[in-house]
Amino acid sequence: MSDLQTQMDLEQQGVLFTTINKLYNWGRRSSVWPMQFGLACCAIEMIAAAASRYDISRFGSELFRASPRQADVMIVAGTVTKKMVPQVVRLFNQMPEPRYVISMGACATSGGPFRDGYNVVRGVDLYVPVDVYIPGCPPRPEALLHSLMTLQAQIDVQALQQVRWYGDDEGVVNEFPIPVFGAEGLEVAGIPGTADPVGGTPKMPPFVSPALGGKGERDASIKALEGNQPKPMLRAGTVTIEEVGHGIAG
Amino acid sequence: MTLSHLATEDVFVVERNDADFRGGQGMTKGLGIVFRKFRKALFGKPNSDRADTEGQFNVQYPEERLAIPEAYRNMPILLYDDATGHELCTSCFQCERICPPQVIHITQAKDPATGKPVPAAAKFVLEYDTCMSCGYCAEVCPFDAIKMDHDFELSTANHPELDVDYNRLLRPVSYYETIAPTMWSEVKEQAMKKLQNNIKRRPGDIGRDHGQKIKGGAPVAAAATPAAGAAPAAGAAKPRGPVAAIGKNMSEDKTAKLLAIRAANAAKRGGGAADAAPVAQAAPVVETVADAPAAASAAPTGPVAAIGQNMSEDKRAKLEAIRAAKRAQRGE
Amino acid sequence: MALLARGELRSILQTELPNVLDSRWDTQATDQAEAHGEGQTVLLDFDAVVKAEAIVEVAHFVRDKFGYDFLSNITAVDYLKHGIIELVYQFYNAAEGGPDLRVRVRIGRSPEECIVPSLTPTWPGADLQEREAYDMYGVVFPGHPNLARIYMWDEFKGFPMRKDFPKTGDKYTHVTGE
Amino acid sequence: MLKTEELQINIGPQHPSTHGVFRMLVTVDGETLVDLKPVFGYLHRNHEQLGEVNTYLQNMPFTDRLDYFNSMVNNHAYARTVETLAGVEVPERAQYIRVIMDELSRILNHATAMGFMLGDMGAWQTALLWGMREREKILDMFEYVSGARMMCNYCRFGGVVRDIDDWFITELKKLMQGLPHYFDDFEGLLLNSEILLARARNIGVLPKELALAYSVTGPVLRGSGVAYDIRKAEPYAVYDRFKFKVPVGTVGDVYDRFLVRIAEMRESYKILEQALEQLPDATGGFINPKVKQQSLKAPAGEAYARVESPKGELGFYVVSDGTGSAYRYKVRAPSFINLSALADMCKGYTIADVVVILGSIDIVMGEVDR
Amino acid sequence: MADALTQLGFASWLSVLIASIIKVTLILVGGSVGMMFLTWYERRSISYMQDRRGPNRVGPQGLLQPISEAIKTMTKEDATPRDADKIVHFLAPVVMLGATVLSFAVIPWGRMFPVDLNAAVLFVIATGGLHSIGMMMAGWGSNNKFALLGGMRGVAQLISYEIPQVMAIIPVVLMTGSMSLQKIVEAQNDFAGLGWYVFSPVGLLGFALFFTASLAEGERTPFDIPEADSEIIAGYMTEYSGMKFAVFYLSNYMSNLAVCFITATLYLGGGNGPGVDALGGIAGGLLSLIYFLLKSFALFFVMVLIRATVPRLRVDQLMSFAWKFLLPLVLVNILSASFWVALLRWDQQWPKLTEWFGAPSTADATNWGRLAIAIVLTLLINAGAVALIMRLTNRNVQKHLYTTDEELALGLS
Repeated sequence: MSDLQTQMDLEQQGVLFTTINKLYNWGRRSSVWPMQFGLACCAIEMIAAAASRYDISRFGSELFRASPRQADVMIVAGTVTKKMVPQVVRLFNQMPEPRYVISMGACATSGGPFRDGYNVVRGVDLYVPVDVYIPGCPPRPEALLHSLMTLQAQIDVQALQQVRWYGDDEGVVNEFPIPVFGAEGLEVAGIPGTADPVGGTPKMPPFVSPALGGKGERDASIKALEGNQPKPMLRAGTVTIEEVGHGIAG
Repeated sequence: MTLSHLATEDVFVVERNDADFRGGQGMTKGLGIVFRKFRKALFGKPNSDRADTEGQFNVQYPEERLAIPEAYRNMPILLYDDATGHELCTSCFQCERICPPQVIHITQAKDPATGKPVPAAAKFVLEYDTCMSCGYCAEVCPFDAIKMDHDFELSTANHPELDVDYNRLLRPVSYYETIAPTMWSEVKEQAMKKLQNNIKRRPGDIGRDHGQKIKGGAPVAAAATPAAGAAPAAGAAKPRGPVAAIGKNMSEDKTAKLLAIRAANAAKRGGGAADAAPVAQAAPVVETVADAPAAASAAPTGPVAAIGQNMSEDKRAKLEAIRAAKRAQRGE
Repeated sequence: MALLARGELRSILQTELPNVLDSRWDTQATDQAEAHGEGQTVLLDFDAVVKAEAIVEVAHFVRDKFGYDFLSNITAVDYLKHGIIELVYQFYNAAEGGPDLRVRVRIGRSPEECIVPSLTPTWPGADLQEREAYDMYGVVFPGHPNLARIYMWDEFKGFPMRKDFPKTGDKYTHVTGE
Repeated sequence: MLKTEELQINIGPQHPSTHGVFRMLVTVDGETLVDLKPVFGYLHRNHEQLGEVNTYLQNMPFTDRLDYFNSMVNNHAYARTVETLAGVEVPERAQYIRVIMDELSRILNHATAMGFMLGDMGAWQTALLWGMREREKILDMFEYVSGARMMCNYCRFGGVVRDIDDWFITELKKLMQGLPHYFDDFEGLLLNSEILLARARNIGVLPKELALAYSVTGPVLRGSGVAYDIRKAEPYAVYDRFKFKVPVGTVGDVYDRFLVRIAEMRESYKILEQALEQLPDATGGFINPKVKQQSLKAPAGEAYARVESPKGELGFYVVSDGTGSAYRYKVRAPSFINLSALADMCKGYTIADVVVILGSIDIVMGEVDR
Repeated sequence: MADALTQLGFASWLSVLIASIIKVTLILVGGSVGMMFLTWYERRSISYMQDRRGPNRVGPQGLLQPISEAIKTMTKEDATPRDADKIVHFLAPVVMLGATVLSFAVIPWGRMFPVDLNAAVLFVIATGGLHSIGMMMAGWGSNNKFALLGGMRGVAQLISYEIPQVMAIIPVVLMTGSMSLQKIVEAQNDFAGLGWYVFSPVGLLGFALFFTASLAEGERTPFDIPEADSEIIAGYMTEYSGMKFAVFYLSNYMSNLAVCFITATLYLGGGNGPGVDALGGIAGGLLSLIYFLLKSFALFFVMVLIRATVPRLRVDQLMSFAWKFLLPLVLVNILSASFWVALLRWDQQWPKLTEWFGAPSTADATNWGRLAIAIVLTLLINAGAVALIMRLTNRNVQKHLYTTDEELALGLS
């Protein structure tokens, strides 16, 4: 990190500890192995970032691990659908600490252009905490490399005695609830009712980013944007599903 | 089967060579080709032309960059006039209406005296986290107020930061002129004429107040991230290396100019601490960084160093000051 | 084996297989009246509308008689205002090329009426498309080997592509106040 | 005979070689596959529903995200459908530009698709990265004309959004100087490699009659020996003005599909050469100026237009009720329907073959699940 | 080394102990540093084959990349699946690494031999065989279908390829007359250090067969079936994370290194080369070490080249390749090796012949005639065998291809 940061650390901890800390951070920042996990369009740009021209391997990150057990960062590259999100959470739960999540592109960050759809999750951070968000649809491969550097910068400022995976901190969440398919949408443990109804707003706020000090808690302060007009989705008639019935599926 | 819609000469059967004797010659040929590629990539000249199919193709991103074509569209930005500080946007809602994912949210400004709407936007929020970069907003804007930016280094840890408000959307016209000179020159006259007309209908500071805020140095907490990062990183962005030449190249002085503007913006938005130092130094830094080989390894910390969300406000300011001083030293 | 012009099939069917045409949609006049008027839901009829139970017969007929052996596309359309769901089958003549041949089936929206025999036994390519129509529109295809939801999960209730499916579509953003 | 027990294995949705989030429920006896059930929907993002809400123009960028390798082709097909529906004339130059973009897309798609297939076979990325290299060079040019690498959003109703200029044509000519070398290298790398032959020959056989019954299109159909190419069967744009051949296979196995794709790249090259030669000058314009893009209203009616996308027949079925947006918007996605033949192609082969067969179909989940 | 220490005045037991400790440390350090370099070397060279650069930012030219990875994996959380067999799961990487490190005990570094075992060749093969136990343990202990599949595949592959591998060594043992690696290296020191076995027809075929079988033993492409990413995730390593995974990784690359070292020793003359004997002493030893490393890394480069080029085989093809292709050739090679030995070393076998023709020796440069006969004879046998086997393989493929007899006849004409 910067000289100033180093200076401050030195004064606080003494030289030896700082050296170990630096070594620890250096080791992690220089070999961030992503999980081989592509969802949609952004995955192609992720592959492009690993291909010849951008070559993520220069940063030591070309070892795309197919098994979550060996991966350090989950690059959520693409639209997370409601059908897919249990797998995403499960995969994230299977990753050993220290683990990071990069939310690549608009879809992973907020549902993107598809966010109004009935099968799309409005941001993967509703289910797993995200360290770095990349806007763009899809982001350029360079933007992914930039996000990797952002992640490296986050790793740089971590201190060995403060990281969440070594302490016995009470508030730290390691297992994130895996949503369950319901008749009307996704149900999440700890959230009453259908947490993420089909064709509606999720009834839970997103997780706080670990980079901002989040330990697996949801950000209660977030609310809907003022003056935001809903797009009229119901175009013909006002008959509700109950009136017509859905006897065939039931 | 008869293929009456196709003439026989229009069809050919691919050659399978099933009966050929296979004794490892195919594999050996493949190994030979891979070895040739290896040799060319290691010792040959790097890829410099679109006709090349071998040679090093890699562009070392933070230090070397591909030139970005003018038409490139990443995220929308709003323009304001350098001279008067007036924003070009008149809140005509065209972009809000066309936007496919509906990420633009505009509130029209009202004359405080009469309560009548004024051709200026009071609030302008753009959700960068949902924007699909289709470029329709820039396409439909009759006032050329909204344009597509080329800056893609927007990754952040702070999700709310991606709902970008007016202050952070504004860029001077000169900035856009630098990134897309031809496209701006096509519309410049007409846009400026329309702006003059609109200014007449804007009482007081309306349509300019966002620019004022910037000049006042109101701390926009997260704004430093992309912009301050852009300064040192872009410092090394002198498009060097033959691969960079593949795209339509930006000239060097243009790049320098672009850097200067970006740095200036960063300084403005970053608050008082950094003030003029990086602005003044930005242009010389280009030469220094690009020339000194040692700087190449220093550069990746550039965009990275700007993040530090955990740092307090004053600490960041201090850091900024130290960096500015260092840069000044290097520049001399 | 010849290519059929648009609308030709209807007259051929009238003579060759008189029982398969759906009598409710026999007259051209009503259809044209429905088709106009801005903002109205449409009900278009250029080609033959056949009875649901006759679709397999007609499909075989056009295949064997005219060489339309390539079932390219099955589209379900929900005409909420008229209370019907229309299935459009598009056939191509693989040997001769040319434009498609459309055969339509119109059925009611209620679970009792929303039934069309499956073409999957003859055209296995219809498999996924029929499952899609079942998942999104609730059309049941008797004879389909594996009629299950294709996109949504099995526990899900309702047919999301029907026009009356509630889609609130309100925004949810991360702006923390002003 | 020993009594063996069948084992059920889930391949996907997160699996390195399912090309996205495709899931296969595989029943195996030892390593031999007994049954395969594809499971979809992991990338179902309501494309068709959004298409009924969006206006015609708004929907254009959404089509980019269907088959995200070939956004140019998707745009073309969609624009053609709406043009048919609204009766819009397209200037000749625009038609040629669209053809050029389509054929460039075809080359980049086949180059990467074959790379992915070989990657699934275990060739460590080399063929893929060489393909990606050509793709990058083509994407540079797409980016120059359209403003984006992947999501081009290039077509408009009655033309294209920006004309191609001298820079583009010079670079295209340069690119085309290099392409034959790439084809040769790619063929030399693996076409006759004994291991590839062992892995690809007689694997995943789809006979001609079955291919037709399964409604597969594109290289999969042609690999099975049916010479059906929409560019010939129902010529659109200006394809009737070019001389090119339709490659077909004989056996219908993975190797045939592989060969057909390579041959198609070479045919695309020929079309590009002719298109550049015949390209009309800019006087005719590149877009029909009479079309109101933003407020386009199609008369009530329906239209289906299809193009030969690199993966097969890509068609859009649009029903209009006379308003500014479609009443029903359906995508006939080639890789979705090609997938219905997967189970039949895989039965009797081993798990290792399944990933190769899947790779040889060349699917894109954005299009399969929509 | 122990002798030198005794001369310095240490008690004999102490000097043996110290010498052993030093050797063990050197082996461990040398092995791991070699492995780290190997990963870097592989990643960089494969990058250049794909027109990119590879890791070049961590340390000078990315050389510190493996070290940073070691730090990261060692500090990463070690996850054990809930339903795993904990003990087996834990022991599997230990067995793997143990086996690999053991094999390093007898591997010469140039002309420096840690331990000169007189059955060193057998020892190496035996420790290689231990890998299959580790794999099976990992596959079983993880309680994961993919891991189990990977483990099973790995065991099947290792066991079947050990046979051609062992039998490919027999010609070398025959030609040398000893199983000691040191003797084998010494025997290849003729012709100014260039009398490598690979230059003889027997050795050439043996080299090719041994190298191919070793690729399978080291799970390298085209035989990387136990960890085939695109089929069974990470094979038997699927459920391993952190340090245990690092140990697997380490042992994999160390065994690859061992394979290269052994191949260089057996067929490429080990540390022999022009000028080694002339220099002698420490300088000669260093030169031999350099020669040896160059040869080994050149072999590894070939491995990387193969990895970058060819797809992997299927399991059944892998097996039939081992049993129907490698094994017959290996047997033929043993046959021609015995001809070779009979022609060049009959003094030991048939004293009567020695009386008639005099004592032959490969070192004896005057015996060109006998050498020529031996070369021609073995070349004919080997080339004929290779041609025949290939012909048969092609025939098999075509039989498989064409269903009807007419088509088969067509294909064969």
